[in-house]
Amino acid sequence: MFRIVREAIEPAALESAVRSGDGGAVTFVGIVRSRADDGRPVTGLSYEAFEPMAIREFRIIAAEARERFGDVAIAIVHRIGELRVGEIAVAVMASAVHRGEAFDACRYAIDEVKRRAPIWKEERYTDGTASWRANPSGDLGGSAAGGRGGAEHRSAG
Amino acid sequence: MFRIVREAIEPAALESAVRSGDGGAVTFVGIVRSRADDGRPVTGLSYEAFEPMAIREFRIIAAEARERFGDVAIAIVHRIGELRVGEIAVAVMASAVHRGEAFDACRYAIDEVKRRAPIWKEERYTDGTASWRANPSGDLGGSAAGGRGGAEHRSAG
Amino acid sequence: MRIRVLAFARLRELLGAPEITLELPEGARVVDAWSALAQGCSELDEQRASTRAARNGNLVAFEEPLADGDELAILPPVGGG
Amino acid sequence: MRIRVLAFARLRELLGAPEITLELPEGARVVDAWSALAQGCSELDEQRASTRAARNGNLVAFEEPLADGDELAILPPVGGG
Repeated sequence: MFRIVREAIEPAALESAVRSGDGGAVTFVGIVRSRADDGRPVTGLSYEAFEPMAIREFRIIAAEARERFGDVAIAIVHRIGELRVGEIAVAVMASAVHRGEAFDACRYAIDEVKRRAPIWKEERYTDGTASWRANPSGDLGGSAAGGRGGAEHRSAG
Repeated sequence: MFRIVREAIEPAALESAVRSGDGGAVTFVGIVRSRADDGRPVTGLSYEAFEPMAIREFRIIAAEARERFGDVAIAIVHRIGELRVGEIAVAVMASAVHRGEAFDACRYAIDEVKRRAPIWKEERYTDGTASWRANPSGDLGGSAAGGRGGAEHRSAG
Repeated sequence: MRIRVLAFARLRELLGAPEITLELPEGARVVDAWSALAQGCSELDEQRASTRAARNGNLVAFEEPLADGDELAILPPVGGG
Repeated sequence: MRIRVLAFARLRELLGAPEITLELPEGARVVDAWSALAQGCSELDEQRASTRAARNGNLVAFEEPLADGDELAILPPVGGG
Protein backbone atom coordinates (compact mmCIF):
# COMPACT_ATOMS: atom_id res chain seq x y z
CA MET A 1 0.00 0.00 0.00
CA PHE A 2 1.69 3.17 -1.28
CA ARG A 3 -0.64 6.16 -1.32
CA ILE A 4 -1.03 9.89 -1.31
CA VAL A 5 -4.42 10.72 0.24
CA ARG A 6 -6.47 13.84 0.89
CA GLU A 7 -8.56 12.52 3.77
CA ALA A 8 -7.63 11.54 7.34
CA ILE A 9 -5.19 8.63 7.66
CA GLU A 10 -6.36 5.64 9.72
CA PRO A 11 -3.17 3.81 10.78
CA ALA A 12 -5.16 0.59 11.22
CA ALA A 13 -5.71 0.54 7.45
CA LEU A 14 -1.99 -0.12 6.95
CA GLU A 15 -2.29 -3.39 8.87
CA SER A 16 -3.82 -4.94 5.76
CA ALA A 17 -0.25 -5.06 4.37
CA VAL A 18 0.87 -7.43 7.18
CA ARG A 19 1.37 -10.98 5.85
CA SER A 20 0.13 -14.13 7.55
CA GLY A 21 3.61 -15.27 8.59
CA ASP A 22 4.63 -11.97 10.17
CA GLY A 23 5.17 -11.89 13.93
CA GLY A 24 5.80 -8.19 14.41
CA ALA A 25 4.56 -4.96 12.85
CA VAL A 26 5.95 -1.49 13.55
CA THR A 27 3.92 1.57 12.58
CA PHE A 28 5.20 5.12 12.63
CA VAL A 29 2.79 8.04 12.46
CA GLY A 30 3.92 11.63 12.02
CA ILE A 31 1.61 14.11 13.73
CA VAL A 32 1.21 17.86 13.11
CA ARG A 33 2.80 19.60 16.10
CA SER A 34 1.49 22.75 17.73
CA ARG A 35 4.88 24.45 17.45
CA ALA A 36 7.46 24.84 14.71
CA ASP A 37 11.05 23.77 15.37
CA ASP A 38 11.85 27.39 16.19
CA GLY A 39 9.03 27.49 18.76
CA ARG A 40 6.52 29.55 16.78
CA PRO A 41 2.92 28.45 17.42
CA VAL A 42 1.40 26.75 14.41
CA THR A 43 -2.28 26.52 13.46
CA GLY A 44 -1.72 23.84 10.84
CA LEU A 45 0.25 22.68 7.83
CA SER A 46 -0.44 22.55 4.13
CA TYR A 47 1.18 19.68 2.20
CA GLU A 48 1.55 19.27 -1.53
CA ALA A 49 3.14 16.44 -3.52
CA PHE A 50 4.33 15.53 -6.99
CA GLU A 51 2.08 12.52 -6.73
CA PRO A 52 3.23 9.99 -9.34
CA MET A 53 6.88 10.55 -8.45
CA ALA A 54 6.13 10.40 -4.71
CA ILE A 55 4.36 7.07 -5.04
CA ARG A 56 7.15 5.69 -7.17
CA GLU A 57 9.64 6.87 -4.56
CA PHE A 58 7.64 5.08 -1.83
CA ARG A 59 7.94 1.84 -3.84
CA ILE A 60 11.67 2.31 -4.36
CA ILE A 61 12.21 2.98 -0.66
CA ALA A 62 10.28 -0.19 0.22
CA ALA A 63 12.38 -2.22 -2.25
CA GLU A 64 15.56 -0.80 -0.72
CA ALA A 65 14.33 -1.73 2.76
CA ARG A 66 13.79 -5.31 1.61
CA GLU A 67 17.32 -5.39 0.18
CA ARG A 68 18.76 -4.10 3.43
CA PHE A 69 16.64 -5.83 6.05
CA GLY A 70 15.32 -8.93 4.34
CA ASP A 71 11.78 -10.13 3.93
CA VAL A 72 9.70 -7.19 5.21
CA ALA A 73 6.29 -5.91 4.09
CA ILE A 74 5.98 -2.12 3.92
CA ALA A 75 3.11 0.34 3.55
CA ILE A 76 3.51 4.12 3.20
CA VAL A 77 0.63 6.61 3.17
CA HIS A 78 1.08 10.40 3.13
CA ARG A 79 -1.69 12.94 3.38
CA ILE A 80 -1.72 16.21 1.43
CA GLY A 81 -3.87 19.35 1.67
CA GLU A 82 -4.68 21.31 4.81
CA LEU A 83 -3.93 19.59 8.12
CA ARG A 84 -4.69 20.79 11.62
CA VAL A 85 -2.55 20.36 14.72
CA GLY A 86 -2.81 16.77 16.00
CA GLU A 87 -3.71 15.24 12.65
CA ILE A 88 -1.62 12.48 11.07
CA ALA A 89 0.48 13.59 8.10
CA VAL A 90 2.19 10.30 7.33
CA ALA A 91 2.01 6.65 8.36
CA VAL A 92 4.65 3.99 7.65
CA MET A 93 4.16 0.33 8.54
CA ALA A 94 6.78 -2.42 8.34
CA SER A 95 6.17 -6.04 9.30
CA ALA A 96 8.39 -9.08 9.35
CA VAL A 97 8.74 -12.49 10.93
CA HIS A 98 10.80 -10.94 13.74
CA ARG A 99 10.60 -7.49 15.28
CA GLY A 100 14.19 -6.36 14.67
CA GLU A 101 13.77 -6.23 10.90
CA ALA A 102 10.38 -4.53 11.27
CA PHE A 103 11.82 -1.75 13.46
CA ASP A 104 14.82 -1.24 11.18
CA ALA A 105 12.74 -1.18 8.00
CA CYS A 106 10.15 1.22 9.43
CA ARG A 107 12.85 3.60 10.61
CA TYR A 108 14.64 3.44 7.27
CA ALA A 109 11.45 4.06 5.33
CA ILE A 110 10.34 7.17 7.25
CA ASP A 111 13.87 8.60 7.20
CA GLU A 112 14.03 8.15 3.41
CA VAL A 113 10.50 9.52 2.87
CA LYS A 114 11.54 12.69 4.68
CA ARG A 115 14.78 12.88 2.73
CA ARG A 116 13.61 12.34 -0.81
CA ALA A 117 9.89 11.93 -1.41
CA PRO A 118 8.73 14.93 -3.50
CA ILE A 119 6.39 16.32 -0.83
CA TRP A 120 6.42 19.85 0.59
CA LYS A 121 4.89 21.48 3.62
CA GLU A 122 3.96 25.04 4.42
CA GLU A 123 3.69 25.96 8.08
CA ARG A 124 0.83 28.29 8.97
CA TYR A 125 1.42 30.42 12.05
CA THR A 126 -1.00 31.96 14.49
CA ASP A 127 0.05 35.45 13.36
CA GLY A 128 -1.32 34.77 9.87
CA THR A 129 2.02 34.27 8.15
CA ALA A 130 3.21 31.05 6.54
CA SER A 131 6.44 29.58 5.27
CA TRP A 132 7.60 26.55 3.31
CA ARG A 133 9.73 24.28 5.48
CA ALA A 134 12.21 21.77 4.16
CA ASN A 135 13.43 18.86 6.25
CA PRO A 136 17.06 19.08 7.41
CA SER A 137 17.68 15.98 5.29
CA GLY A 138 15.31 17.03 2.50
CA ASP A 139 17.74 17.37 -0.41
CA LEU A 140 15.94 14.74 -2.53
CA GLY A 141 18.79 12.29 -2.12
CA GLY A 142 21.84 14.33 -3.01
CA SER A 143 22.62 17.70 -4.53
CA ALA A 144 22.53 18.04 -8.30
CA ALA A 145 23.39 21.70 -8.19
CA GLY A 146 24.40 22.14 -4.57
CA GLY A 147 21.25 21.05 -2.69
CA ARG A 148 20.69 22.37 0.78
CA GLY A 149 18.08 21.35 3.36
CA GLY A 150 16.41 23.02 6.30
CA ALA A 151 16.05 26.34 4.55
CA GLU A 152 13.09 28.59 5.12
CA HIS A 153 11.36 30.23 2.21
CA ARG A 154 8.91 32.74 3.58
CA SER A 155 5.85 33.06 1.43
CA ALA A 156 3.37 35.88 1.08
CA GLY A 157 1.50 35.04 4.30
CA MET B 1 -1.94 3.05 29.67
CA PHE B 2 -0.49 -0.16 31.13
CA ARG B 3 -2.85 -3.10 30.89
CA ILE B 4 -3.32 -6.83 30.80
CA VAL B 5 -6.49 -7.57 28.81
CA ARG B 6 -8.48 -10.67 27.88
CA GLU B 7 -10.14 -9.30 24.76
CA ALA B 8 -8.75 -8.33 21.34
CA ILE B 9 -6.24 -5.45 21.36
CA GLU B 10 -7.06 -2.45 19.19
CA PRO B 11 -3.72 -0.69 18.55
CA ALA B 12 -5.58 2.57 17.85
CA ALA B 13 -6.61 2.64 21.51
CA LEU B 14 -2.98 3.22 22.51
CA GLU B 15 -2.95 6.50 20.57
CA SER B 16 -4.85 8.08 23.45
CA ALA B 17 -1.50 8.14 25.29
CA VAL B 18 0.03 10.47 22.66
CA ARG B 19 0.43 14.01 24.03
CA SER B 20 -0.51 17.20 22.20
CA GLY B 21 3.08 18.27 21.61
CA ASP B 22 4.24 14.93 20.18
CA GLY B 23 5.26 14.85 16.53
CA GLY B 24 5.87 11.12 16.13
CA ALA B 25 4.39 7.92 17.52
CA VAL B 26 5.79 4.42 17.01
CA THR B 27 3.58 1.41 17.70
CA PHE B 28 4.79 -2.19 17.81
CA VAL B 29 2.32 -5.05 17.66
CA GLY B 30 3.31 -8.65 18.23
CA ILE B 31 1.20 -11.08 16.23
CA VAL B 32 0.65 -14.82 16.78
CA ARG B 33 2.58 -16.60 14.01
CA SER B 34 1.43 -19.70 12.21
CA ARG B 35 4.74 -21.46 12.90
CA ALA B 36 6.92 -21.90 15.97
CA ASP B 37 10.58 -20.92 15.79
CA ASP B 38 11.41 -24.56 15.06
CA GLY B 39 8.95 -24.58 12.16
CA ARG B 40 6.17 -26.60 13.78
CA PRO B 41 2.72 -25.44 12.66
CA VAL B 42 0.83 -23.69 15.46
CA THR B 43 -2.92 -23.39 15.93
CA GLY B 44 -2.68 -20.73 18.60
CA LEU B 45 -1.09 -19.61 21.86
CA SER B 46 -2.24 -19.48 25.43
CA TYR B 47 -0.85 -16.66 27.57
CA GLU B 48 -0.96 -16.23 31.32
CA ALA B 49 0.42 -13.45 33.50
CA PHE B 50 1.16 -12.58 37.10
CA GLU B 51 -0.98 -9.53 36.55
CA PRO B 52 -0.14 -7.02 39.31
CA MET B 53 3.58 -7.65 38.90
CA ALA B 54 3.34 -7.47 35.09
CA ILE B 55 1.61 -4.11 35.19
CA ARG B 56 4.13 -2.79 37.69
CA GLU B 57 6.91 -4.03 35.41
CA PHE B 58 5.32 -2.19 32.46
CA ARG B 59 5.41 1.03 34.49
CA ILE B 60 9.04 0.50 35.52
CA ILE B 61 10.05 -0.20 31.89
CA ALA B 62 8.31 3.03 30.78
CA ALA B 63 10.10 5.02 33.50
CA GLU B 64 13.43 3.55 32.41
CA ALA B 65 12.68 4.49 28.78
CA ARG B 66 12.07 8.08 29.88
CA GLU B 67 15.38 8.10 31.76
CA ARG B 68 17.21 6.78 28.71
CA PHE B 69 15.48 8.54 25.83
CA GLY B 70 14.01 11.68 27.36
CA ASP B 71 10.46 12.94 27.32
CA VAL B 72 8.51 10.05 25.78
CA ALA B 73 4.97 8.84 26.44
CA ILE B 74 4.56 5.06 26.56
CA ALA B 75 1.63 2.65 26.55
CA ILE B 76 1.90 -1.14 26.94
CA VAL B 77 -1.01 -3.58 26.58
CA HIS B 78 -0.63 -7.37 26.67
CA ARG B 79 -3.40 -9.85 26.04
CA ILE B 80 -3.76 -13.14 27.95
CA GLY B 81 -5.91 -16.22 27.44
CA GLU B 82 -6.35 -18.16 24.20
CA LEU B 83 -5.14 -16.45 21.02
CA ARG B 84 -5.45 -17.64 17.46
CA VAL B 85 -2.91 -17.24 14.66
CA GLY B 86 -2.94 -13.66 13.36
CA GLU B 87 -4.24 -12.11 16.59
CA ILE B 88 -2.32 -9.39 18.44
CA ALA B 89 -0.65 -10.55 21.65
CA VAL B 90 1.01 -7.28 22.66
CA ALA B 91 1.03 -3.63 21.62
CA VAL B 92 3.62 -1.03 22.68
CA MET B 93 3.31 2.64 21.74
CA ALA B 94 5.94 5.34 22.28
CA SER B 95 5.53 8.96 21.26
CA ALA B 96 7.80 11.98 21.50
CA VAL B 97 8.42 15.38 19.97
CA HIS B 98 10.81 13.78 17.46
CA ARG B 99 10.73 10.33 15.91
CA GLY B 100 14.18 9.12 16.97
CA GLU B 101 13.27 8.99 20.65
CA ALA B 102 9.92 7.37 19.85
CA PHE B 103 11.59 4.57 17.86
CA ASP B 104 14.25 3.99 20.51
CA ALA B 105 11.77 3.98 23.40
CA CYS B 106 9.34 1.62 21.63
CA ARG B 107 12.12 -0.81 20.82
CA TYR B 108 13.47 -0.68 24.36
CA ALA B 109 10.04 -1.24 25.87
CA ILE B 110 9.13 -4.33 23.81
CA ASP B 111 12.61 -5.82 24.32
CA GLU B 112 12.28 -5.38 28.10
CA VAL B 113 8.69 -6.68 28.17
CA LYS B 114 9.91 -9.87 26.51
CA ARG B 115 12.84 -10.12 28.86
CA ARG B 116 11.23 -9.57 32.22
CA ALA B 117 7.46 -9.09 32.31
CA PRO B 118 5.98 -12.07 34.22
CA ILE B 119 3.99 -13.41 31.26
CA TRP B 120 4.13 -16.93 29.85
CA LYS B 121 2.99 -18.53 26.64
CA GLU B 122 2.11 -22.06 25.70
CA GLU B 123 2.29 -22.98 22.03
CA ARG B 124 -0.48 -25.26 20.76
CA TYR B 125 0.47 -27.38 17.79
CA THR B 126 -1.64 -28.85 15.03
CA ASP B 127 -0.82 -32.38 16.28
CA GLY B 128 -2.63 -31.66 19.56
CA THR B 129 0.48 -31.25 21.71
CA ALA B 130 1.51 -28.05 23.47
CA SER B 131 4.58 -26.65 25.16
CA TRP B 132 5.53 -23.65 27.27
CA ARG B 133 7.97 -21.44 25.41
CA ALA B 134 10.30 -18.97 27.05
CA ASN B 135 11.84 -16.09 25.16
CA PRO B 136 15.59 -16.37 24.47
CA SER B 137 15.99 -13.28 26.68
CA GLY B 138 13.26 -14.28 29.15
CA ASP B 139 15.27 -14.67 32.33
CA LEU B 140 13.27 -12.02 34.22
CA GLY B 141 16.17 -9.62 34.19
CA GLY B 142 19.06 -11.75 35.43
CA SER B 143 19.55 -15.11 37.04
CA ALA B 144 19.00 -15.49 40.76
CA ALA B 145 19.81 -19.16 40.67
CA GLY B 146 21.21 -19.60 37.20
CA GLY B 147 18.39 -18.44 34.93
CA ARG B 148 18.23 -19.81 31.43
CA GLY B 149 16.01 -18.74 28.55
CA GLY B 150 14.68 -20.33 25.41
CA ALA B 151 14.05 -23.67 27.07
CA GLU B 152 11.16 -25.83 26.12
CA HIS B 153 8.98 -27.46 28.75
CA ARG B 154 6.69 -29.91 27.07
CA SER B 155 3.39 -30.18 28.83
CA ALA B 156 0.82 -32.93 28.84
CA GLY B 157 -0.65 -32.00 25.45
CA MET C 1 4.35 -19.12 59.80
CA ARG C 2 1.98 -19.39 56.88
CA ILE C 3 2.75 -18.19 53.36
CA ARG C 4 0.77 -18.18 50.15
CA VAL C 5 2.53 -19.61 47.08
CA LEU C 6 1.54 -18.59 43.54
CA ALA C 7 2.83 -20.73 40.66
CA PHE C 8 2.69 -19.99 36.95
CA ALA C 9 2.84 -21.77 33.62
CA ARG C 10 4.88 -25.00 33.72
CA LEU C 11 5.49 -24.63 37.47
CA ARG C 12 1.75 -24.31 38.06
CA GLU C 13 1.18 -27.53 36.12
CA LEU C 14 3.90 -29.42 38.03
CA LEU C 15 2.56 -28.15 41.36
CA GLY C 16 -0.96 -29.11 40.32
CA ALA C 17 -2.49 -25.84 41.49
CA PRO C 18 -2.09 -22.11 40.81
CA GLU C 19 -1.98 -21.30 44.51
CA ILE C 20 -1.24 -23.25 47.67
CA THR C 21 -0.67 -22.37 51.32
CA LEU C 22 2.48 -23.54 53.10
CA GLU C 23 3.19 -23.83 56.82
CA LEU C 24 6.89 -23.17 57.47
CA PRO C 25 8.97 -22.89 60.64
CA GLU C 26 10.01 -19.43 61.86
CA GLY C 27 13.16 -18.24 60.10
CA ALA C 28 12.33 -20.05 56.86
CA ARG C 29 13.75 -18.67 53.63
CA VAL C 30 12.58 -18.88 50.02
CA VAL C 31 14.77 -21.94 49.54
CA ASP C 32 12.92 -23.72 52.35
CA ALA C 33 9.59 -23.00 50.73
CA TRP C 34 10.98 -24.38 47.47
CA SER C 35 12.17 -27.54 49.18
CA ALA C 36 8.76 -28.05 50.75
CA LEU C 37 7.09 -27.66 47.36
CA ALA C 38 9.59 -29.85 45.50
CA GLN C 39 9.51 -32.64 48.05
CA GLY C 40 8.36 -35.70 46.20
CA CYS C 41 8.22 -33.92 42.86
CA SER C 42 11.56 -34.32 41.13
CA GLU C 43 10.20 -32.76 37.95
CA LEU C 44 9.50 -29.55 39.86
CA ASP C 45 12.89 -29.64 41.55
CA GLU C 46 14.58 -29.89 38.15
CA GLN C 47 13.21 -26.43 37.35
CA ARG C 48 15.04 -24.84 40.28
CA ALA C 49 17.93 -23.42 38.23
CA SER C 50 15.63 -21.52 35.88
CA THR C 51 13.07 -20.42 38.50
CA ARG C 52 12.94 -16.90 39.95
CA ALA C 53 11.13 -16.01 43.15
CA ALA C 54 9.08 -12.89 43.90
CA ARG C 55 8.26 -12.07 47.50
CA ASN C 56 5.23 -9.81 47.73
CA GLY C 57 5.73 -8.84 44.09
CA ASN C 58 9.48 -8.16 44.23
CA LEU C 59 12.13 -10.44 42.77
CA VAL C 60 14.32 -11.85 45.55
CA ALA C 61 17.14 -14.34 45.93
CA PHE C 62 16.41 -17.82 47.22
CA GLU C 63 18.24 -16.87 50.43
CA GLU C 64 15.65 -14.17 51.19
CA PRO C 65 13.94 -14.69 54.59
CA LEU C 66 10.16 -15.08 54.62
CA ALA C 67 7.62 -13.72 57.07
CA ASP C 68 4.16 -14.80 58.12
CA GLY C 69 1.55 -13.70 55.57
CA ASP C 70 3.99 -13.41 52.68
CA GLU C 71 2.98 -14.05 49.10
CA LEU C 72 5.69 -16.03 47.32
CA ALA C 73 5.44 -16.30 43.51
CA ILE C 74 7.55 -18.88 41.67
CA LEU C 75 8.27 -17.77 38.12
CA PRO C 76 9.65 -19.84 35.25
CA PRO C 77 11.47 -18.12 32.34
CA VAL C 78 9.04 -15.69 30.72
CA GLY C 79 7.65 -15.72 27.19
CA GLY C 80 5.55 -12.59 26.80
CA GLY C 81 5.25 -10.62 23.60
CA MET D 1 10.64 21.91 -29.08
CA ARG D 2 7.90 22.25 -26.51
CA ILE D 3 8.18 21.04 -22.90
CA ARG D 4 5.79 21.10 -19.99
CA VAL D 5 7.15 22.49 -16.71
CA LEU D 6 5.69 21.50 -13.32
CA ALA D 7 6.62 23.64 -10.32
CA PHE D 8 5.98 22.90 -6.66
CA ALA D 9 5.74 24.71 -3.34
CA ARG D 10 7.84 27.89 -3.17
CA LEU D 11 8.93 27.49 -6.81
CA ARG D 12 5.28 27.25 -7.89
CA GLU D 13 4.54 30.49 -6.05
CA LEU D 14 7.51 32.30 -7.58
CA LEU D 15 6.61 31.04 -11.04
CA GLY D 16 3.01 32.10 -10.50
CA ALA D 17 1.56 28.84 -11.85
CA PRO D 18 1.80 25.09 -11.10
CA GLU D 19 2.38 24.30 -14.77
CA ILE D 20 3.57 26.22 -17.82
CA THR D 21 4.61 25.29 -21.34
CA LEU D 22 7.98 26.41 -22.70
CA GLU D 23 9.18 26.66 -26.30
CA LEU D 24 12.90 25.92 -26.44
CA PRO D 25 15.39 25.59 -29.32
CA GLU D 26 16.50 22.10 -30.37
CA GLY D 27 19.38 20.84 -28.21
CA ALA D 28 18.15 22.68 -25.11
CA ARG D 29 19.11 21.30 -21.73
CA VAL D 30 17.48 21.55 -18.29
CA VAL D 31 19.66 24.56 -17.54
CA ASP D 32 18.23 26.36 -20.58
CA ALA D 33 14.69 25.71 -19.39
CA TRP D 34 15.66 27.09 -16.00
CA SER D 35 17.16 30.22 -17.56
CA ALA D 36 13.98 30.78 -19.55
CA LEU D 37 11.88 30.43 -16.39
CA ALA D 38 14.16 32.57 -14.23
CA GLN D 39 14.49 35.36 -16.79
CA GLY D 40 13.17 38.47 -15.13
CA CYS D 41 12.55 36.71 -11.81
CA SER D 42 15.63 37.05 -9.65
CA GLU D 43 13.83 35.52 -6.68
CA LEU D 44 13.33 32.31 -8.65
CA ASP D 45 16.90 32.34 -9.90
CA GLU D 46 18.14 32.57 -6.29
CA GLN D 47 16.60 29.14 -5.68
CA ARG D 48 18.76 27.50 -8.33
CA ALA D 49 21.33 26.02 -5.93
CA SER D 50 18.70 24.18 -3.90
CA THR D 51 16.51 23.13 -6.82
CA ARG D 52 16.46 19.60 -8.27
CA ALA D 53 15.08 18.75 -11.68
CA ALA D 54 13.08 15.67 -12.66
CA ARG D 55 12.72 14.84 -16.38
CA ASN D 56 9.70 12.63 -16.99
CA GLY D 57 9.70 11.68 -13.33
CA ASN D 58 13.43 10.92 -12.96
CA LEU D 59 15.91 13.15 -11.17
CA VAL D 60 18.47 14.50 -13.64
CA ALA D 61 21.37 16.92 -13.65
CA PHE D 62 20.89 20.43 -15.02
CA GLU D 63 23.11 19.44 -17.96
CA GLU D 64 20.59 16.77 -19.07
CA PRO D 65 19.35 17.31 -22.65
CA LEU D 66 15.62 17.79 -23.16
CA ALA D 67 13.39 16.45 -25.93
CA ASP D 68 10.12 17.60 -27.43
CA GLY D 69 7.17 16.58 -25.24
CA ASP D 70 9.22 16.23 -22.04
CA GLU D 71 7.76 16.92 -18.64
CA LEU D 72 10.24 18.84 -16.51
CA ALA D 73 9.50 19.14 -12.79
CA ILE D 74 11.39 21.67 -10.70
CA LEU D 75 11.62 20.58 -7.09
CA PRO D 76 12.65 22.63 -4.07
CA PRO D 77 14.04 20.88 -0.94
CA VAL D 78 11.38 18.52 0.37
CA GLY D 79 9.51 18.59 3.67
CA GLY D 80 7.32 15.52 3.81
CA GLY D 81 6.58 13.58 6.97
